[in-house]
Amino acid sequence: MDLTFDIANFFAGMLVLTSFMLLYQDRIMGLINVFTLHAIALSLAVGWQAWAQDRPHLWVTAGIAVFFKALVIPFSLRSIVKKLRIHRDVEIVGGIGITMLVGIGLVALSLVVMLPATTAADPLAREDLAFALSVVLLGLLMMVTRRNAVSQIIGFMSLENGLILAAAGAEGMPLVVEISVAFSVLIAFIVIGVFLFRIRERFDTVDVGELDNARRDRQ
Amino acid sequence: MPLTMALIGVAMLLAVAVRAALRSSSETIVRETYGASAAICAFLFLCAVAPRGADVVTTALPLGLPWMGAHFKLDVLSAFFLAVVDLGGAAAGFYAIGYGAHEKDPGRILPFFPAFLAGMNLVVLADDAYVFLVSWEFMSLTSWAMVMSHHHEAENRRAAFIYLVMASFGTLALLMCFGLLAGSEGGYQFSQMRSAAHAAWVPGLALALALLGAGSKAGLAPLHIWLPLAHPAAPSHVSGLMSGVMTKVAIYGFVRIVFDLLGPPAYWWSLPLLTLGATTAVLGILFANIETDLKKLLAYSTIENIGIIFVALGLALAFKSQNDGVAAALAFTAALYHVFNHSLFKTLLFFGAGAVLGATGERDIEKLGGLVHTMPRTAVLFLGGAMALSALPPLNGFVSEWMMFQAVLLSPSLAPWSLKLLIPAVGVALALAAALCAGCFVRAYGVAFLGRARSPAALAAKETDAYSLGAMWWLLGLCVLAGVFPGFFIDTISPAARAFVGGQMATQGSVPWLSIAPIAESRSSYNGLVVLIFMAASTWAAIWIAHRFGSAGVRRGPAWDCGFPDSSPASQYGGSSFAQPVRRVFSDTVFVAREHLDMPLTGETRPARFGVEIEDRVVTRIYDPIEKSVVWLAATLDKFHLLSIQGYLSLVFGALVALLLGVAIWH
Amino acid sequence: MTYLALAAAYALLALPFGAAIALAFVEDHRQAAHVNVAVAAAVFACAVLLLFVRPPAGDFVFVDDLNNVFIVLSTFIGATTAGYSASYIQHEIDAGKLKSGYIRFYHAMYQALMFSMNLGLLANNIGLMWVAVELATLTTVLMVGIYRTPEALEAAWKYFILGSVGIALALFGTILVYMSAQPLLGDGYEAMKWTSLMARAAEFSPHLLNVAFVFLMLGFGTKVGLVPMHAWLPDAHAEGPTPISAVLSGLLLNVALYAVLRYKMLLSVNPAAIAPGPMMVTLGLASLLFAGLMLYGRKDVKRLFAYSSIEHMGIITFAFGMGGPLANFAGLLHMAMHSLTKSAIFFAVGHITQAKGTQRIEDIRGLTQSHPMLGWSLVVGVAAIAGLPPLGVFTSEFLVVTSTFARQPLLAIPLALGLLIAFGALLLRLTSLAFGEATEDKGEIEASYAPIVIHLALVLLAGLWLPPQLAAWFQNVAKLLG
Amino acid sequence: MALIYGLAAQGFQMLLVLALAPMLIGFTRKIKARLTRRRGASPLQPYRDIIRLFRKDVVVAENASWVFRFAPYVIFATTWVAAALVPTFATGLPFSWAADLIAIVALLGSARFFLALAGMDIGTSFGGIGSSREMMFAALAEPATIMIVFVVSLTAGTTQLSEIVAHFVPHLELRVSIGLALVALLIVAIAENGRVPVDNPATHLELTMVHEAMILEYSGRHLALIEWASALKLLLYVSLIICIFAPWGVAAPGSDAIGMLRGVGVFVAKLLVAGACLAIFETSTAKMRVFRVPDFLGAALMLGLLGTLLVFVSRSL
Repeated sequence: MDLTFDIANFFAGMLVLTSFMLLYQDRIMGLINVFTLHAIALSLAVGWQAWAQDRPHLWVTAGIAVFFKALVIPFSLRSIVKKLRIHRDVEIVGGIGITMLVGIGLVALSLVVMLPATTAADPLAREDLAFALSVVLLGLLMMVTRRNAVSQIIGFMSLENGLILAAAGAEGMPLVVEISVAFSVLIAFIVIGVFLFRIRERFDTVDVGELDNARRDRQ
Repeated sequence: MPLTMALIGVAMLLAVAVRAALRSSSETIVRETYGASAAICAFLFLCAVAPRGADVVTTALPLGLPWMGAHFKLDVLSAFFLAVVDLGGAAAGFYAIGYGAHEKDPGRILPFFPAFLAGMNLVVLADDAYVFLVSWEFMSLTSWAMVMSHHHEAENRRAAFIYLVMASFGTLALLMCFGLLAGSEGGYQFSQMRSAAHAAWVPGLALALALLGAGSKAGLAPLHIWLPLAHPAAPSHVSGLMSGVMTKVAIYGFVRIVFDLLGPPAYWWSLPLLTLGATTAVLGILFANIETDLKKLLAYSTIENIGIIFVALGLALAFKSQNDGVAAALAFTAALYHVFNHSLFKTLLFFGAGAVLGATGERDIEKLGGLVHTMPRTAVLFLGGAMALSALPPLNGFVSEWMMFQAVLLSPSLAPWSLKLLIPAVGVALALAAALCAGCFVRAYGVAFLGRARSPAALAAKETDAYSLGAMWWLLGLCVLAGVFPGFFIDTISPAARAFVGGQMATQGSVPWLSIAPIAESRSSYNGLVVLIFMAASTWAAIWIAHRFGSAGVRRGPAWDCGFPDSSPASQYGGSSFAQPVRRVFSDTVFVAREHLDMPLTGETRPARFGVEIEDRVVTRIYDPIEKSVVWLAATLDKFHLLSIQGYLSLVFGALVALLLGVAIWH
Repeated sequence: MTYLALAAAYALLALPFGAAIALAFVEDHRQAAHVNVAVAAAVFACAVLLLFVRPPAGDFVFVDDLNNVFIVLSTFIGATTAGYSASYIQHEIDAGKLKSGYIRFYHAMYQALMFSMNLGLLANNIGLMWVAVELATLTTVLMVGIYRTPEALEAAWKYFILGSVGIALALFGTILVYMSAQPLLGDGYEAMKWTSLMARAAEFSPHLLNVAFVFLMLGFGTKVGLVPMHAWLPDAHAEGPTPISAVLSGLLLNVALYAVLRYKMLLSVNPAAIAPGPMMVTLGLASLLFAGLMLYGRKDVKRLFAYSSIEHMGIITFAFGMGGPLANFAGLLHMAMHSLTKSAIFFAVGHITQAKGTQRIEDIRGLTQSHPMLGWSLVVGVAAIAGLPPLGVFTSEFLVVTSTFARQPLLAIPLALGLLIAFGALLLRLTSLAFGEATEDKGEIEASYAPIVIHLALVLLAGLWLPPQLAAWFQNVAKLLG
Repeated sequence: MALIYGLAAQGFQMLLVLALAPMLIGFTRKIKARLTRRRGASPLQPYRDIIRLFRKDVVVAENASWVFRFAPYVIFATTWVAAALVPTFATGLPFSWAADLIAIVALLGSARFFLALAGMDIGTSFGGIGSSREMMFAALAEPATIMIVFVVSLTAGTTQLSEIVAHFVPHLELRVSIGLALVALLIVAIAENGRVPVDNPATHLELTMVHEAMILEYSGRHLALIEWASALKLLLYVSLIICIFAPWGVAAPGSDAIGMLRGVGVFVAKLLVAGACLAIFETSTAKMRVFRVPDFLGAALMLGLLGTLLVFVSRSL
């Protein structure tokens, strides 16, 4: 039991760590690679949960994570980047140092919020949940601080990963939710893709700032 | 039974409104609508004066809030105001049969006119907060539509805008007031509010809110600014109703809340009423004195009279708080009597102004003059109204002011020192307002109707139609009656006084020779009839003597021109020149009047120029800052409309972190 | 009897679902429009049927007084809007703004939206409800972008990003609720059923519920359009086709609000949990004041009324946050009235923009002169939305303000202030839109007045007389909401 | 019988004031002339003027309307009625309760109203100047008058002149408030009757005149009535001052003819004294600029207000 707890803890921690790496990364290709790592970490965590809780359907979730998030999405993102000739480095609002500090603050916050909240839940869930929350917050932070569509999408994905971690941690949560997560990720990806292409037709770059300039004096 | 009849009458008014909206194309619709409105109002007036079996009649309809229903009530107070409303309504409808022909686009007036009347009637009949406020705001909405009827002039649009914003401000204040009285359980019926036990601070706050709410509708300073804008913008029969009647409905609301629902008063309640009332009276009449737009002038004088009424109500409150029933009854009766009188002559005057507007197309008195020759009947009627308004005996305006002075004379008996010091000053304000009012109407009448025509339009004016004249004659006749037989009217009002201030004046019917003596004959008495006869007799005597013993010959000759032959009409004393002394004496106190005189040196050929600009301190010091701050805030927040997506996301992010922190701290 | 009820309940889902698939293949847009109207009407009929017969709560679908209110309302507006969109779309095609392929897509999506909203309202499972709300979001995203103009795409993009963040937050909240329920109700669906959750909520871990409510409030609040998550709403309303603006304001916001209310009930059952009221009151007031001030700077007529939707959602959230029988009743009534009025306004505005060929407020003047019917119905609609009697919105505002001032005078003052500010802005714009010299028309329209008139007539009726049954029903729901 | 007797007395008073008014004017002028080392016309000159004017035809400006021609009669009548209501030689006359002090002020107000209208009717600038200044002065004089009324009637406990006299005859003790009221009333009387220093009844210099400017266009019987009315007004104010502040020797209600006659004698004597005082005052001061008059009247208003406050407060002590 103790060991399982430690290992689950370790995987979740790894996920948080990779989130920080995402925050740190300022090259698009690098970003995509780190995200692959993130997805793998997620699948490991979920897999471990599946083994520990002995709930086979979690294996499915882990598989989905590996397949979609670690293979399909990074691949297609790379192709988008190539196709649209997005300049390769990512402009970060406020610089890396500050974002890292804010990120640490967020992790602290999620621990403060979650640990007392989950005294009732079994220890395996506790840490997981706290880490999941911090992954979610870090993903949101990334979406806020990146001024480039692809990196925003990645931020959003990492946020979803946090959700899956939480869902996996939730004992006996029916399959409905995982499917829906995957489902939403899928939709998200498709729609974003559609939009990127649409936008490509009209803009030279997918920098969201350009999108905002589409606004003339329309109010 | 009368209540049921009244409600049926209101329903009929609404039906007329709907019909007018549906058949706006037909030619006869104008006459039909106004005629029907007038008839129904007359019917409602009968319902008001009809003897009620019980003193108070109530009924409830399954409308409004479902668990409560709509409650209606006809007691002495609502009966009195119902009579006032429908007297004015009938006159306005009758007047409009003729005047309505001037309307270019009657479809924008017709449906709203009966609806407006219905709204005012319902306010007076309402017996729960919901019905009251619905009809109150409905009244504002319909009148707004009619103010908007001449929507091509930008100033009318602005006037309508300001009007409705102020109106809904008042409604919100009343909403809070009633919410306070109803309590968290929502006892919205007036009966529940009366019986409810309130915390000590509740009545004071409710009084303040009632002052804001009813005051903004009645035109109490500094909430009066919409009135001189909106009243002139509407067609004249509507202006007459708004100024003469709607403001009275506001007074009704105030009386209903403060004298009825709030329970026994504390003496200090009267302080804000007295101060605000006196300020309003003087402020209003001063602006009327420098105004050159005839209808605006009338609107300002309405503000003055509202102030006077509030002063009387304040006195009544003060006396009531000291349990001096008779004095309170005197003040209260004076207030209601002035309400009645003002509704008569202010409507009459607006009708007169409307007749002038219809005949000349001018509202600016500087472009009028000599109308006494071209519109003789209107001139007589307007003069009558002006005399009544200037409180000249033996007309009705004087009687109510006389009663107010009597009430002031009783006030030394009041114990609180603040009142002892305040009331004399208020008395001065009343007298000042009365005197300025006379000056104001000498100016208005003298410039608009006397002298020589200042514009071709005024020269070519034709007498107005028979319906309008009929309505005005009817109103003037009532003014004379109310002035000559005041005792009768006072006796009809005094039950209301008994019911609401717990005292009653001596029955005036029993005083010999139709005279009135509020307290005792040895103390003060007035007899309009004798004064009238006295004046008529001596006038006749003077005429007779002069013609009998002196020469009766009359020769026409040119006026003394001081050596400048055939001077142009422009050389007459105009409105602004007449106002010059008032401007000089009172400027820099309430308004700032800047006069620029550009006098050419000798030998220069350019003409001399003179201009006056008036700054209304109330507007520049109170309303402009508010407007500016709202605009500034809106402009500042507009940045949030154009953020980048990151911006928006960071807002969400911030909100999330903040709430999580909140929860963390709450743990 | 119960079979009939079940049939009705499932028809609410099956009919739109099937129609969505079918409409994807209907070539002729006229036929499509007719099918659309027919199905929507049938769905409304089923919803009305549910008023009389009620199915037993199933594992996935249940009907109680609360969601019944929402179902009837949304199916009704869905039907009228379908009727309106027929004439609107016709004009768009004649004007060459939309190609027929997109029309097919449009109709299919319309029904898909109906399906997802009904699902969200009927769902007895918090996961299912979440799925449904997100589905509704995604369909509307696609519809907002349908014009393919840069503005439309940008609006859809913004809507999508903010929406999916909302999705994520809501999901996290849902998971937390499940986790708080799981120790008591055991694994599996039982711990996600509303009916069982409500039964045991008192014993859940309050801390988890608190954190969960934060996420749910923000997640679903994004769909409600509460400040500061509102940013998607004005653009989505302004750039999409007008029927969709009407549906967004009239329905989608309500569905999201419904979710918030459910969770609020859950928390208010639990004594140890944080009171959800203050959070809702704060967000509501923020939305009211912010949107009220934003109304002044608007130049685009559809954005104007979109911000007014934010304002009113703020009022409604405020009312439910205050709680108590009166305020809850007022909140429900205000929600119904706002949906009817706002959709009516958007109907009118849609035709107006088609007639004038612009959405800029400066270029639209004197409507009561040039288009009396549209102009005056706009006047009535704005009067209603601004809370003037005898129209229904006044009734609810009356109840909100009075009951609030009696309980929390200090909260009532910003409320009244916000109402006044918004009132001023709306009246200012209305004055310039409906009065003054009329501007010339760009296009001929044959407008469909029926939906506008029906909605406004209902609003007027509600202001004058509420059917006792309806009132009793609302009061019952108000009790449920606590 | 008593009623007839009373009515007779009332009628006698009306005739009396009518008869005495020009005499007061003439007497005052005579004294003034004497004081300025002139012989001056006889005190009966005003009667002669009035009769002469009555005999002449009326010349009316082309533009004049019925208001212009009707005004003199109304002015005369109202002033006459007002003057007839002030107790002169006897109190408690039958009509004395028909109108109290406030009503008398208002009657004078309506006379002024018509005079100002008549000034506006011709459509020249003089009339306008006169009317606007007259109304301006009145706007300050009337509140002052009302304040004086307050002081008096609060001290006497009534606004009924007969009662006031009846109250003051036994106990008119020297009170500050009464003194203030007296001064204020004197100022108001001077202003209202257009005497020096407010206005010069003898001048016809356009820019300075007020009362004369309004009646510039009048002639013949109209002018006669107006002159007579202004004489009545002066008499009214004088007898008002007398009956409030020197109420002695007034015939009590229900006294016989002898008492009445004694009252008349006393009244005439008082009038002569008052006229003399007025003449002395007028010769000893110079006319002030028009726009200093408001300050002059404002002083009266303040005095009146002060007096009223004193009364209010003293009541409570």
